[in-house]
Amino acid sequence: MKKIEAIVRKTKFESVREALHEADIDFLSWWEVKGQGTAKQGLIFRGVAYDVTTIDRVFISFVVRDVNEEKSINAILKSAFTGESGDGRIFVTQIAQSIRIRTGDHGDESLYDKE
Amino acid sequence: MKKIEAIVRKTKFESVREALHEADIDFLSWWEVKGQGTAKQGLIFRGVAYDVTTIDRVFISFVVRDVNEEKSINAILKSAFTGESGDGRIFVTQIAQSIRIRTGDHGDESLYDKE
Amino acid sequence: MKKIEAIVRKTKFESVREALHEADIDFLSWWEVKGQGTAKQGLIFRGVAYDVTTIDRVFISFVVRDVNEEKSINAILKSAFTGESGDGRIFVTQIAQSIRIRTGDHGDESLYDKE
Amino acid sequence: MVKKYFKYIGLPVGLSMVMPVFSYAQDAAVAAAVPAVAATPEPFISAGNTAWMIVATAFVMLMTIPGLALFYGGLVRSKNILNVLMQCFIITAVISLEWVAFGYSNAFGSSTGALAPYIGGFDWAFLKGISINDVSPYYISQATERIPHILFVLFQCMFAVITPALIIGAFAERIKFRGFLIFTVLWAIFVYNPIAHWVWSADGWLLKLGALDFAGGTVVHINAGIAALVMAVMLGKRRLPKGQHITTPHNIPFVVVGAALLWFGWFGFNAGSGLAADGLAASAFLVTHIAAAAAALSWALLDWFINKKPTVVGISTGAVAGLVAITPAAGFVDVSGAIIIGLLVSVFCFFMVSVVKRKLGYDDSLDAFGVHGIGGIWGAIATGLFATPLIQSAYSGVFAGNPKQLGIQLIAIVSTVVYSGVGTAILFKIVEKTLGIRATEEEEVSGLDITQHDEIAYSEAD
Amino acid sequence: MVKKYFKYIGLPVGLSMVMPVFSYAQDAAVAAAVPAVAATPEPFISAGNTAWMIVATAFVMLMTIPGLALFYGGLVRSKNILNVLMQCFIITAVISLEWVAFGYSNAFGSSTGALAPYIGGFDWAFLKGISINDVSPYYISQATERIPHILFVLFQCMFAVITPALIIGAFAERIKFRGFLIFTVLWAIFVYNPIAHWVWSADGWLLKLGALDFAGGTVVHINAGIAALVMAVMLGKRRLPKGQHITTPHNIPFVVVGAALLWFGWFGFNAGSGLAADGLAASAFLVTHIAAAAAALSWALLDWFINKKPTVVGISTGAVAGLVAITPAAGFVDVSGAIIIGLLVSVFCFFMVSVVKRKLGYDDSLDAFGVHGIGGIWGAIATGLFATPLIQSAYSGVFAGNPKQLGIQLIAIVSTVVYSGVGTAILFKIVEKTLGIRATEEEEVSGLDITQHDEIAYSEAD
Amino acid sequence: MVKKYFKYIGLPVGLSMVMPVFSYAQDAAVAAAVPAVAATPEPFISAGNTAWMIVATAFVMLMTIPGLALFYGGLVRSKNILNVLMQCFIITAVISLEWVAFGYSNAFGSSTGALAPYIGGFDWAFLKGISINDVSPYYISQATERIPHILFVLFQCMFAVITPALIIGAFAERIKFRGFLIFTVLWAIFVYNPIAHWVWSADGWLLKLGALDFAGGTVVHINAGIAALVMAVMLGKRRLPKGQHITTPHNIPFVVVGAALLWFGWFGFNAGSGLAADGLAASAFLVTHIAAAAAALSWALLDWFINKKPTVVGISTGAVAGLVAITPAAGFVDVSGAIIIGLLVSVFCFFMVSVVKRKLGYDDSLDAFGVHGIGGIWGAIATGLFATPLIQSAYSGVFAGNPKQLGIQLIAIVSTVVYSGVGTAILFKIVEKTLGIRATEEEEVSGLDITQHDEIAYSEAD
Ligand SMILES: Nc1ncnc2c1ncn2[C@@H]1O[C@H](COP(=O)(O)OP(=O)(O)O)[C@@H](O)[C@H]1O
Ligand SMILES: Nc1ncnc2c1ncn2[C@@H]1O[C@H](COP(=O)(O)OP(=O)(O)O)[C@@H](O)[C@H]1O
Ligand SMILES: Nc1ncnc2c1ncn2[C@@H]1O[C@H](COP(=O)(O)OP(=O)(O)O)[C@@H](O)[C@H]1O
Repeated sequence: MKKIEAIVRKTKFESVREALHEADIDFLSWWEVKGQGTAKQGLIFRGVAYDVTTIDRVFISFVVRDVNEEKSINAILKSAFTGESGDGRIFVTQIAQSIRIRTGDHGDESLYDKE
Repeated sequence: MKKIEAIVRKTKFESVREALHEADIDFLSWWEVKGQGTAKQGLIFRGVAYDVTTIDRVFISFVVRDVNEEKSINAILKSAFTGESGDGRIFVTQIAQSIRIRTGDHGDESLYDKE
Repeated sequence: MKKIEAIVRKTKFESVREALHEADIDFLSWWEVKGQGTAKQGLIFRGVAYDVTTIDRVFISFVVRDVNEEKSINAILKSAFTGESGDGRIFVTQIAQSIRIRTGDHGDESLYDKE
Repeated sequence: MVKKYFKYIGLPVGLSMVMPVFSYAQDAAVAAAVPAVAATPEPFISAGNTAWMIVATAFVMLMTIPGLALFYGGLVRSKNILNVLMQCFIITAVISLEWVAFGYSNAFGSSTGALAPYIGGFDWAFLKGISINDVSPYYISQATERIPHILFVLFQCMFAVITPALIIGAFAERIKFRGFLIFTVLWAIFVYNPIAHWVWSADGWLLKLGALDFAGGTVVHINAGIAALVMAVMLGKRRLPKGQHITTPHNIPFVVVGAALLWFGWFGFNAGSGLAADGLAASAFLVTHIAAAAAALSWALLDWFINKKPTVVGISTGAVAGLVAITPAAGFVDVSGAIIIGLLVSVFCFFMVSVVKRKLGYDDSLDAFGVHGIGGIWGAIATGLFATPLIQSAYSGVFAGNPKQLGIQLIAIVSTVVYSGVGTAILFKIVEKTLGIRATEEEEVSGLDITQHDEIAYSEAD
Repeated sequence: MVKKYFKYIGLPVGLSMVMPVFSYAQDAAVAAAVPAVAATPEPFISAGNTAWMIVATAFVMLMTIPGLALFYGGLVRSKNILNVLMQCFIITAVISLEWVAFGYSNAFGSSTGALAPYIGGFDWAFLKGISINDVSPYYISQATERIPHILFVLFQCMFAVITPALIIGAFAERIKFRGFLIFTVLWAIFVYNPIAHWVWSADGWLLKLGALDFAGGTVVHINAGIAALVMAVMLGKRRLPKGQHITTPHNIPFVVVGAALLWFGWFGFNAGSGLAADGLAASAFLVTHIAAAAAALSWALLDWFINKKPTVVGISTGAVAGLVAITPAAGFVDVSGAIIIGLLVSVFCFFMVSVVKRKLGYDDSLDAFGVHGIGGIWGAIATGLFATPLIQSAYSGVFAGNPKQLGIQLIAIVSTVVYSGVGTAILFKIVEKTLGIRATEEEEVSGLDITQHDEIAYSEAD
Repeated sequence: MVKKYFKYIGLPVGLSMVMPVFSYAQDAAVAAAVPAVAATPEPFISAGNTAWMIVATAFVMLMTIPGLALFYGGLVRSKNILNVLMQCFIITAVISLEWVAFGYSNAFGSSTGALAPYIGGFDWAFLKGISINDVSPYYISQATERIPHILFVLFQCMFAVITPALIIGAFAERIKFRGFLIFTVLWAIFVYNPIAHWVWSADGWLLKLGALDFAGGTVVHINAGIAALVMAVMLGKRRLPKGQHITTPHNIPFVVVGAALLWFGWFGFNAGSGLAADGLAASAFLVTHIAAAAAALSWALLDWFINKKPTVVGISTGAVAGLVAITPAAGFVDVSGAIIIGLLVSVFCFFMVSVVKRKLGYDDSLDAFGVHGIGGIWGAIATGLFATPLIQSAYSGVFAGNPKQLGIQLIAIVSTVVYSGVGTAILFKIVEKTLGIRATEEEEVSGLDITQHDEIAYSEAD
């Protein structure tokens, strides 16, 4: 089982979600984070245009069976891409255990709907 | 050392916290996330009842010594359970290192109060 | 590649960020979390002073090449330290894969600017 | 208001009774201030007084929505704010309709027979027989330059609206919406309207007794405060996480905005209660502002001395407490009275909400009793102490040599406390047994916004 | 207002024409209410009426900022709130300038020749020739006790401001700021000013026809509502995530505060439209409040019966719908009319926004048409139904035995719908072809706050 | 106001001096406007004027809480908003008490001897000898139809409250609460009261000199603006993350609501400064609105041309700048003057806050000096340029052929700048040396909310 974490543009979140859905990945969690990288955001305050390096991002986190790792990554790569600085990162981590609270299922079983 | 991450209902957070406390797990971090899974949330807007698949969840994250892994999981399983769709998941990851900033303690030592 | 996660005081975040910058760590993500540990926060409400155990913290998360692990940790340890209860924790996890969305770079290459 | 009542029957088209009929009666001490019938010039609608009273009426509405709604809404947890806003909003709608339907007639109209001192009849139901150019039968200092009767109806409507809204503070975060709504309507009809009749109507027994309540110390604040206490006790405590009895306000800026709008609106409440734009209104305005200022400062200093830090919620609460306390006294005391009333009310309320409430263990979530009940009682007593003939020559308190007034004030307080307390308890039981009123644990934990209204206050979804 | 017009030319220094000139003309049914010229005493500025009208004017401004700004701003997604606030704010600035520059003169001034019934001239451009102590040529119930002419200018200014601001609700979340601004200014000049002239100016053809619109049912609400519909259709739908057609309001407390401030400000809008502080103002005030209350309750009950839960956005929307519907009727109907108007308007609007809109498939983001268009049309019809001579003796509707009035109202409605619809469509096309008006996908997805204004509404950065 | 002063000593019970005493004196140019004593009819309390002035007073209070509180509170970072709200709230409380205690007497009362032109005495301390039906000794255009004296006291109270509150913008986010509070009280007593006396009291030397300041350009805005500059410089910069000198506002919708409430309240501030509901009030109202609109638009356009995008904080700031600039001129200029004043003030303020401030390197956190200081100075000069006898016949500026007026305005500006600057610096030093005034690094970094008040503005805890 792999945990896939992707940090993407806020404006790309909906298309990533859709791409994952098309790749049959329907279980996810995400939240807003601040990110610092190569991108900058221009703002104006009382006549002064200034740049901030802190940019709102969406952090998407989901755990998939190993078999789904690649297609998940590809879905994100395609849907989150703009080519402009600030597209974000994908990180993959090995997961030791996964449990579905409602059913008590462990491991791979916990990661898809059996019905 | 294991990192235990649980995604639970907002309404179950306080009882999870209490259950963990009873299991002597008193160090935690958590935050609000959005989740998508099998559950739906009904809302009403100007005469139209509609469902959203995006639901507010609490993401709980804490690192424990290996010895505490099982009882932590059990505490969560019991306290977060309702049996309705949307109870959430628990994920466990192997942690390579842990350090307590105030004391500089490393590893297992950093995860409990020596006093 | 290592993921370094640090939970620090809100008031120390800016100095951590600066210390990391001095250690050439310029790519990060962070968000606000609630934390429970040994520290307490005093509040007043209508004549009653009370303590809450839930304290706002900043959760910093970034992935570095193995070579940068130590200096990152040291930067955080120095800049987040006050000696008072509540300084927080650093956790290190092994990362299986890292991809930069804009360039498609994998692994270590995705973690620094080649230019 | 101790309202002077000149029963001027208007001349609606098709109505045959065209002679103004004078039916005023009050006890001797008060009667002195009433001009002899013969000498009274025909009253007319004064543009100046009407201008002020339209605005005062609008100000009082602002107190409920968004004033009180934000004040209370900011104090609750974010999962319950919409429920509080909804309660304030629907009270504004429902009670306004009840008021024109029959509430005004019950409260300010006359009835015959033994009930006359206790409740009005239905003569003015749906404002029957009141035409738009009729002058108000009620007035205080301006016998001739009056306002339209319908404007008086609407001004009083806003008081009828805010009073049940104040009670929300006691049962916030744990009441079913349906039960709340039915309870509130019943309460307005069976508790508010009678007490308003006692104290303010021409026939009211407390008015005739000489009880002083310029803008609603008994009718509004003691009444709502006692109902709040009864509700808090009967409904039981909120189900909070183990060991917790305080919740942290979810949005203190809203609390401040709400308090500021209450302060602002209260100028209409108090300075409008003279029903004219004159020296008395200016005086009521002045003492209202000064009492609020004194009480705000007083609470901030108590916070500072006792808990080491002055707090924003504290100073806001203090201001509201000061406004509550000056309410009955606003047309009777001068600046020095206002300062004393203001400085002391915070001491009483602070002590109540920080020490006594905890000792007694009831859960008055947002201190509706602690602020409005206690503040209102202190205000009613203080009116009996500090009323000075320099403001309205007919009315004096203990320190102006009229100790009898304090006794009268106590009668007014006790009768309001008893009637409101008993009435609220009975209505609570009726609603509890029929529709149910306490929220379930699941509703409370999930929050009333999502469970009662299928809405989320703050949403980030796309 | 059906304004009585007494063309009093002021006496600015250096102007030789010093005699008041009476140039009033209206159809027979209305003329009855006008006092004979000979008997008219010299009008003067009444302090009481002026006091109320200054305040009423301020109240109407409050409706746009922050009232409508918060109402709409709370309903959009958080990435677009600043854009909505900015639109409301800049409309307040730009239209106010346009109004004193020539808008007032176009709308309320006279012109000669064939155009006179349709649009005014430039005599009062930059308020030329209006000195500060001139009395207003326009009045309703108080022929003698008037207000300053410049105060009437400013009161009407606030109506000119809020009307285009209402349209924002239709195109929210998907319009370029530049295109919006130019469109709005053109619309104010070419659509609002003429219609205001038709209905309210002394020479207006709809006024002469006898159309009743006390405070802006046709001029403000139908007009803005139809423009909203046209904009929603022509601009196309928002680009929402696949399958989604509803967005969740990002801050419902803001919606409630906005609705409450609209309610409050509407007292100035409606009760101020009598231009005096008298019985008529009090009556307009009363029916405004009661209609809003009835409509709020009505919507809450519809929610409750149809979707099982009463909602906060629902009750707020209902209140606004009630205020819209009572607007044209406020000076003509009594309490019972107000209750019926209020109860029914929510039924119509509820049905429109929850069923019809979806069926027809246009994207009126915040229901500017669904509430203001539908509510305004119902109000204009209802005025023709329920107008009663008990309020203003010269005006009656169907149920008071004057069926002709309904026909006149329908003419007013249809002509407003046609003119506003066609005018809006033409202006839209002009702006679209020249500057562009629809936001790009990137702008829409990123949000208009950051793309149009380089600002973020809520920021946690240090 | 250039207030006409008719010293009417009231008739409190037990006071033997019963004859009205006329003690008015002004230089020749002004005296012309004063009616001869003999011909003056007995002044009385006008309901219409009183109605308006009660409301105007309430409006001015609304400017401080919640208007300014939200405007400033939205601009700071979220860790400091409560501190700003608390500062505004406690100023309202403390200064109101100071004002009735002796502030009013010092500012508007008389003293004898050499100090008379500079500061009043204590005759009116605790409003001694002012009974509720006394007419105000101060009036502008309505010599006979006056308002109650106590209402004038309260109207002025609100000015005394908002002036120190404006300074908050300069030292926001880095001041200890205790030091702030003591400084503010001292400043009100030793800086505000004297300057108010100079400019507005019957005996004031600047009034006698003929300085024109209708509603507080010098007394309020220049005064607060200069104090702001001195505080910003002496307190030093905020400790921001390295390389940063701008902080991003945490809640721009609050900024907009605050600006809108300031705009609304300013109608009371300026149109109320004529102390009557008449043509002059309407004129002040009109020019206030138009100047604000012009300045708002002007700032938006500057933003647009210079930084490519019009911003919400920008247009809000522009509106406030316009209101500041028109303040001294509101009773003296016409619409064209207002438009010019408004269009230009944004140019000056924009340049100041975006270029000069940065160059000079002081940290005026929220631009209290940049907007109120600069805007106030421009307004005072503009009054000397654009005052026209069409508004008040006795007063003309340069363009109406009275170049002398500009000189007088400059004297008023310079003396205010010097006195306020020096006074502020002295008081700062006194407080710094005794109690301490600059927040520690730990306090600043943690935020003033938690460190000064033990409270958190927005909390999600259960
Ligand atoms: N090594 C990293 N660890 C954690 N987050 C990162 C890392 N690198 C980038 N990010 C996140 O990704 C976002 C985009 O990165 P950025 O460097 O601006 O884009 P790009 O890769 O297109 O140059 C950052 O704002 C940050 O949130
Ligand atoms: N594979 C996953 N990865 C990350 N988060 C998940 C995953 N599966 C579920 N979740 C989280 O758990 C929540 C509850 O899951 P859901 O499928 O609705 O419940 P249930 O397991 O009871 O059917 C989701 O809203 C989501 O936040
Ligand atoms: N084992 C843990 N897992 C996750 N978060 C932790 C853990 N221990 C501490 N934290 C986080 O670190 C914060 C500070 O910890 P605390 O115990 O209060 O400080 P200290 O180590 O100085 O005693 C906590 O509020 C919590 O957010």
